[in-house]
Amino acid sequence: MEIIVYPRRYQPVVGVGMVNLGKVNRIRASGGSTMFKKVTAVLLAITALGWVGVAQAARTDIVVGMQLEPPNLDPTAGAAAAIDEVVYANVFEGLTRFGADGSVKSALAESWDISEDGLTYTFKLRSGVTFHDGSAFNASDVKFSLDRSRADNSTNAQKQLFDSIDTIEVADPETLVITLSAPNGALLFNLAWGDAIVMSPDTFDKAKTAPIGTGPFKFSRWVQGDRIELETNPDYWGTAAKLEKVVFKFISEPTAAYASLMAGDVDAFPVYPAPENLAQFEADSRFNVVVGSTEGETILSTNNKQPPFDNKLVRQAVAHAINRQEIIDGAMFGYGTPIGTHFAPHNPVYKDFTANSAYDPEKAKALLKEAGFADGFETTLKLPPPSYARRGGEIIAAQLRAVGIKTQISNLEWAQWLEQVFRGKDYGLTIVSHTEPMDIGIYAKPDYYFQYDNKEFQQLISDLTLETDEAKRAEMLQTAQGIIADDYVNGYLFQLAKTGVANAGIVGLWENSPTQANDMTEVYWSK
Amino acid sequence: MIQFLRNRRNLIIGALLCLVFIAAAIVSFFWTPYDVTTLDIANKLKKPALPYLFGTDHFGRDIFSMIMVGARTSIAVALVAVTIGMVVGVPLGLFAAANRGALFDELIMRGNDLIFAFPALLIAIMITAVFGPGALNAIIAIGIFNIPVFARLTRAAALSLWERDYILSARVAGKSRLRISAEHILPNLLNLLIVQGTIQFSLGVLAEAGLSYVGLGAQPPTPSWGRMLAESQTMFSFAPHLAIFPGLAIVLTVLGLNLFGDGLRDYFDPKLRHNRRSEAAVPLDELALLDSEKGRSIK
Amino acid sequence: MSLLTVKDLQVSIGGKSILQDIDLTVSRGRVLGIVGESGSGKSMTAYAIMRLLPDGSELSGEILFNDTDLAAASEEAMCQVRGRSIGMVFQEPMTALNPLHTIGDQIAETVRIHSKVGRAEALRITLDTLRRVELPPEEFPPSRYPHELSGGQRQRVVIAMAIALRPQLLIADEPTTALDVTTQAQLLSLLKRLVDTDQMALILISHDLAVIANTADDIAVMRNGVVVESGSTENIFNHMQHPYTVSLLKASGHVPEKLAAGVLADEPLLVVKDLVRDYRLPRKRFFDAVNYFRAVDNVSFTIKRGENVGLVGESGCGKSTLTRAILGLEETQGGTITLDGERIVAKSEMSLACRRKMQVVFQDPYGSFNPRHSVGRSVAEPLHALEDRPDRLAQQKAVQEVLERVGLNAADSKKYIHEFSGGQRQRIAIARALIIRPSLIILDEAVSALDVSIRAQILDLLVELAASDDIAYLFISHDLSVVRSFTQRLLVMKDGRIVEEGQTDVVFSRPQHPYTQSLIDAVPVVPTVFAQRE
Amino acid sequence: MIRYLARRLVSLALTLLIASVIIFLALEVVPGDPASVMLGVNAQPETVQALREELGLNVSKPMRYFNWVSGMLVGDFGTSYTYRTPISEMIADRMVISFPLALYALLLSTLIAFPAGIIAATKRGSLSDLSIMGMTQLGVAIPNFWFAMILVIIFAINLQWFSAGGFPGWEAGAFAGIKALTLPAIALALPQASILARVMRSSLLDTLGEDFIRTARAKGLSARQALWRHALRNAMIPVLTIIGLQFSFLLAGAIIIENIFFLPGLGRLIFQAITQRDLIVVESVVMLLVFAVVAVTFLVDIAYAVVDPRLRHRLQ
Repeated sequence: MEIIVYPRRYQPVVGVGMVNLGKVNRIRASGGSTMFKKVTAVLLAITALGWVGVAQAARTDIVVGMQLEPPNLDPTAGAAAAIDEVVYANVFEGLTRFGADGSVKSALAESWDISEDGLTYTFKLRSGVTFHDGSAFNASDVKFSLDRSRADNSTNAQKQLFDSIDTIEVADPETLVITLSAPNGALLFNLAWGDAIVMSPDTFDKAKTAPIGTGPFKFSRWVQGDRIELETNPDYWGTAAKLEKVVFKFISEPTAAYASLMAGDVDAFPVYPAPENLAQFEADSRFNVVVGSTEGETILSTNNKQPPFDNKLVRQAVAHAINRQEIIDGAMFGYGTPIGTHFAPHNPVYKDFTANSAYDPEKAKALLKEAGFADGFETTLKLPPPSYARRGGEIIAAQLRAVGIKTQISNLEWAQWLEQVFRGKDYGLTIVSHTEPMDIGIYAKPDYYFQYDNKEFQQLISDLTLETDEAKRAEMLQTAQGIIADDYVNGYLFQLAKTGVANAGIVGLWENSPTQANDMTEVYWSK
Repeated sequence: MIQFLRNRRNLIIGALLCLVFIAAAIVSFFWTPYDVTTLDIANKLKKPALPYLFGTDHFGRDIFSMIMVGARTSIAVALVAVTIGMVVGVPLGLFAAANRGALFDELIMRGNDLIFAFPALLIAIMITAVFGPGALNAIIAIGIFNIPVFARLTRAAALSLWERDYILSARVAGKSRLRISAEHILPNLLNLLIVQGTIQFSLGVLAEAGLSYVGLGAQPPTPSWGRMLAESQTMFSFAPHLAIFPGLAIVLTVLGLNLFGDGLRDYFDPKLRHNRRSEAAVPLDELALLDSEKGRSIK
Repeated sequence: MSLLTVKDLQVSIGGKSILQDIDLTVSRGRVLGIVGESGSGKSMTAYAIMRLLPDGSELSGEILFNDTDLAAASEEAMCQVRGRSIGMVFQEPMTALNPLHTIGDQIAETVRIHSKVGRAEALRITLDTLRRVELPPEEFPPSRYPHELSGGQRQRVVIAMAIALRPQLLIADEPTTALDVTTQAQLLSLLKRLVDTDQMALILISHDLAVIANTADDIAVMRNGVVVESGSTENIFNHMQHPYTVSLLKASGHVPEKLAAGVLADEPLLVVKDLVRDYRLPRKRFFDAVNYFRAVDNVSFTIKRGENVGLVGESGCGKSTLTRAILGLEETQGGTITLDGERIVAKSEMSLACRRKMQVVFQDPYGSFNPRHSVGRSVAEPLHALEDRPDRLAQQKAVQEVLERVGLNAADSKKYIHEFSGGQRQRIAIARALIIRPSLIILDEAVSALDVSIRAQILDLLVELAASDDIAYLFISHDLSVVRSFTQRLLVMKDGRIVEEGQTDVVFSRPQHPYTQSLIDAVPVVPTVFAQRE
Repeated sequence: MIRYLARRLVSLALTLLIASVIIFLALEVVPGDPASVMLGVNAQPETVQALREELGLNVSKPMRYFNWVSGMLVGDFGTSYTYRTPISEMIADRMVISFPLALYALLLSTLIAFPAGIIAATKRGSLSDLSIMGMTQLGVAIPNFWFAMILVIIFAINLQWFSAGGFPGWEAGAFAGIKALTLPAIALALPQASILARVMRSSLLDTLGEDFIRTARAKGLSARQALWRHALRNAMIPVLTIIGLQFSFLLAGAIIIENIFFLPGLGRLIFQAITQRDLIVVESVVMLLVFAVVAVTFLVDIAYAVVDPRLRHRLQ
């Protein structure tokens, strides 16, 4: 989903990087001799053991639970969120990166200059960066990685991120120049995606199973089907990670997730799959429940070209038939923020349109009658696997039944959902959470799976891309939110909450989910 | 009388348990304490206490009502699947036995072996991957695996009947193999088939629960015991009644059917082999037949 | 002095009385024969002595064995007695041996369970015992498995197990019933020799009066759980007291009134010519040539209209295969079968006209009827072969008529087969054969499974029917005494061939083939007047 | 022997060949494209095409079948679409969990079932027979996933004697490995043990009623001696069949249990592969499981011949 906006708050913050640089040099200086390193390591280990013996030392390892296992570990070769959740910011880094608050920060690029016309970006890269295999990092690695992702035979799932790039040139080993074919304010944002990380041309082909990056953690092993282990990278250019070992353990069954936390097999589950257990974890002093925001707008996607949903009155009736709070309570056990349009509520330009589609079954019935469906109608409700969809679907089906709309529920796997709903557009209703940040632009694509075709809206979005004035952009964005709310394109349900559970002793986990990542750089045990 | 009851203990307990669930299923067509399709989120996760006899689930639905309707689903799926197995498997077995040693017989038996060689749950998953999940596909999946069970059982039992003198008499009377199969073989297999049918029925209930548990059975809002278990298991720690009641429903139904099947077997023929699973009984019979085959060819 | 004395033995199972007031005595070196029809309690008496009664049995009375009361002995004590002091041999040699153990192990087990002898000594005794039962270890090494032996050989192994420790008493429960006559004769003489050489006592249980008469020194006649008559063999036969014993003797030697030779029309009904039936044997190795086993080897014979022909031969001689071929149920590889001028060919549809001329009665009165069909339906089944199949009412009438003819009631057609006794069932089987008025009835061991008294009745019935309906019989049997009394002409079959053919009387009085001679010699005959045995 | 083995092997190979065709055809009609699944909703169509090209999905179906089968013959199952690693390696990794788990469960099942079945058969009608048979009825009726849940709650969450699941790897030591497999093995073994105990009981009862047991008693063997020396080995024949069936069932049927205990075994691999439409993995693992079933049947047949001299002619 194309990113067409570049809001103010995603301005890169460079300062932190400067401080880090000094640290990296210091560490590198002290780590000059391998002999010395080994001795230090042994001493450290002995000290650690001593501590364990004397008093409870803070743990330096963590087991992080994830529901899905990544199919591979190359973020440039797959759309699976699980890939980024393991390697993003931990193993791989790009020129820029997202911070915990969603801001774009400097990463391998220490700083950059943007030409007046906005077409030329000159990146000053950090010096003294090495890959985990010991080879030095330089600008040609960046050029190789980006060129590979935008090549004709590229298999990068987010290839559109690089669409605006015209050429990439290496000025010197520490300077990279990117020329755009048209101005694109979102470039730095785009380069922060996991799909734009930097790999070495010597090792990129191994990234799927044995990734070699520049991040604070080195990949150590992958027991397929069970876990991935990372270990700290002593040669990291920035502030070294506090943890020595990170284990990502894959537990797909929610029950097993609960059991694993309760039994102490897993220390943290950043995206805990069963909101019904959160109250228990909250009541348990051993655990912290972290509730944050995600970029996931959960919507009742509607096939706008399939009768009777091509009738706005019907869509409006559906919208009024839905009781959002009941869905949030019933499906998410209270976690989630009601939304009235396709926009994240934590975004400053978000406008609340929930009143526009307030729960009013009587009105829904009246609207149906007006549309010529006094006796209701029957349609399909195709549900992908996540519990928000499965449970939400059952509740929505009951709510729609109350106004006379019968739904035939079919639970689909993602593969079937992609095939039938997303690609085949063979559905009436479906529930899905759109987790990409700032993705209102999808409503400007008439062939997108909900098949919304509004020329006015499409014009507005293309104007928005050209507009640079922040106030005007905010206004336009709010107009856009209004248009899709008024057209009742989809049923807007709620913003997905990020509900994580972690051992109370863990500090530094991301609260929100600006991108799908488990950045372990600053995580440590407080006790 | 007491002796009679004692000897038929399995039959009676089994029949009673089955009756309870069949009655629940039938009554659910006309009446349930609460509507199982109406959600009442405000009343969710109520502990078992009146007016909700078994409590309510995470959507505020009455679990007692859901178990009643779930009985319907379970029984219907298992019954239809077993019927498919019988309707296809029994004639195949009869036909194979009537044409023993012929190519057709060989094909049927090898086909059965082939089906048996496939891991059942995986095939069910594959079937639903192709056709989508749903009660119908669960029926097909369970039904397919019932076919070889009945085909093999029928063939093995029919083969031994074909050796009987009264079959020879019928053949001397000029009756065709088809007619003999229908007139003489099938009626004498009925007891065996009913017993096996009951046991397959109970296995069907378990299989339906298992398929629904992994999300491949009846789709919501139709209640299903297996799905009730799956949906409630994360809440087991704070709302155990959500998992206990459907679990008990499955256990008691399967128990009832098994006891009933065992009781029937004892009732029909105390000497009948007590092997629980036909998969076990049949290769054995065939083993015996292999030997008798050898014996016969030399005689 | 008597070795074993049974006094007032009473046995009940589950409250039901099985044996009442049994008194028996047997001394060393003597043979006590217990004779009785099925259900008379003779086997139960043996089990009671061995204390091997089924669960839920109650036993009272005295079983004095060497002055020890076995009835009061503990199970441990009984284990010491069984196999060491009392051996037992059972009826079914095919199932009496553990199929998974070698015969040597099974014989040696008797030895080792009772005495602490070493492996070598046990083997020595085993080999010796094998020799005693006339299974030379050179030919029958102890490493053989039971399935590698014939029925008679297996029974010898069972006897070997029972006598390995030279017990004082051997109980043999119908030891020869499942065996051919020649084998039976050999085994009986073996048992007698063992009694003589070891001065062993033997209790021989049999339903066959002839067997008992020729073997036993003393006889006890049992009926319905009671000993009705007992005494020395000589006494019993010469001064029979009890009416049951008298009737038993009469039935054993029963000779049905044969048809006068003049009734026969000299017209061939069934003509079998050069008949060959081959079975393909499984190949031993993949590239071996296919081997065949010739079950019926160039058999030719003729049955004339109304004639009563016997076919005798021991098990495995091919008589069953021949029967099936005649019935059109068996493919043949050569030769022809012609019934009343029409060829019988298996697999192709035999004409209905031909079908209706031939019927069959099988041996097993229990397996001959579909238990789920009413008697009427079973009896009416052959009507299927009629071109002009009568309607329901006519069928019903025909069934009732034919039932009455075989001595049953018309009302019996509504009943089910389990409501009838073995003899009645055999009558129903005959009724089924009669209903389409066939010209030929094949009697495949039709009276072999019946008690002697019932057998006599059935034979009479058959003769009477043959006379009135002009039916020819092919009477197949392994029991020569029955064949002798029933048939006019005799075919002797061995290894798939007819080795002798002729008038029954002639064959019996002047057998030509040595095999026929050995068969006839082996048949135990009930003496009409019992002469003092030496 | 060679002839018998050769005939059996030919029929085994034929079964596998037909199975491979069925599996391939069945999976070819499964909707869903691995490339689309991998690339997600944002991917451009040409990117999906490029990936399909890279994965070899554009090769014609007969060719792909041929490549798959001919590869398998030399032990090369191909490369997973999603993991991009050789499938043979993945299977090997998963086998070291699934195989020991199945074996462990089978061992438990046998250890429970044998004594239970023997006691029930020898004390037929007694209270211990009744209670053992009652337990087995219950054991058969309890869905193993439900039982697994209860085991986790009691032994992992409340008592914390075992982990709730997961597998530390054999390099963590045999004890740790066995401990991790204990709860899943118990969950798997319970219904199997119940079935086995019932078969054991009925088979033993049948055997105890055989004539040769009577003969043995007449030789002077006590009831107990007759049981151990004569009945048990004869009763083993049907039990062997069941054990064979159970092993293949346990190997293939552990999908749900492996999910509950998040064990990285074959069942979980195949479940995952189906959802990701990694069809070549699904095909290969199903093929392997079919092979396991057929091979176990074959071995059971040979075991018969070892146990039963009447069938030894097959091997001679």
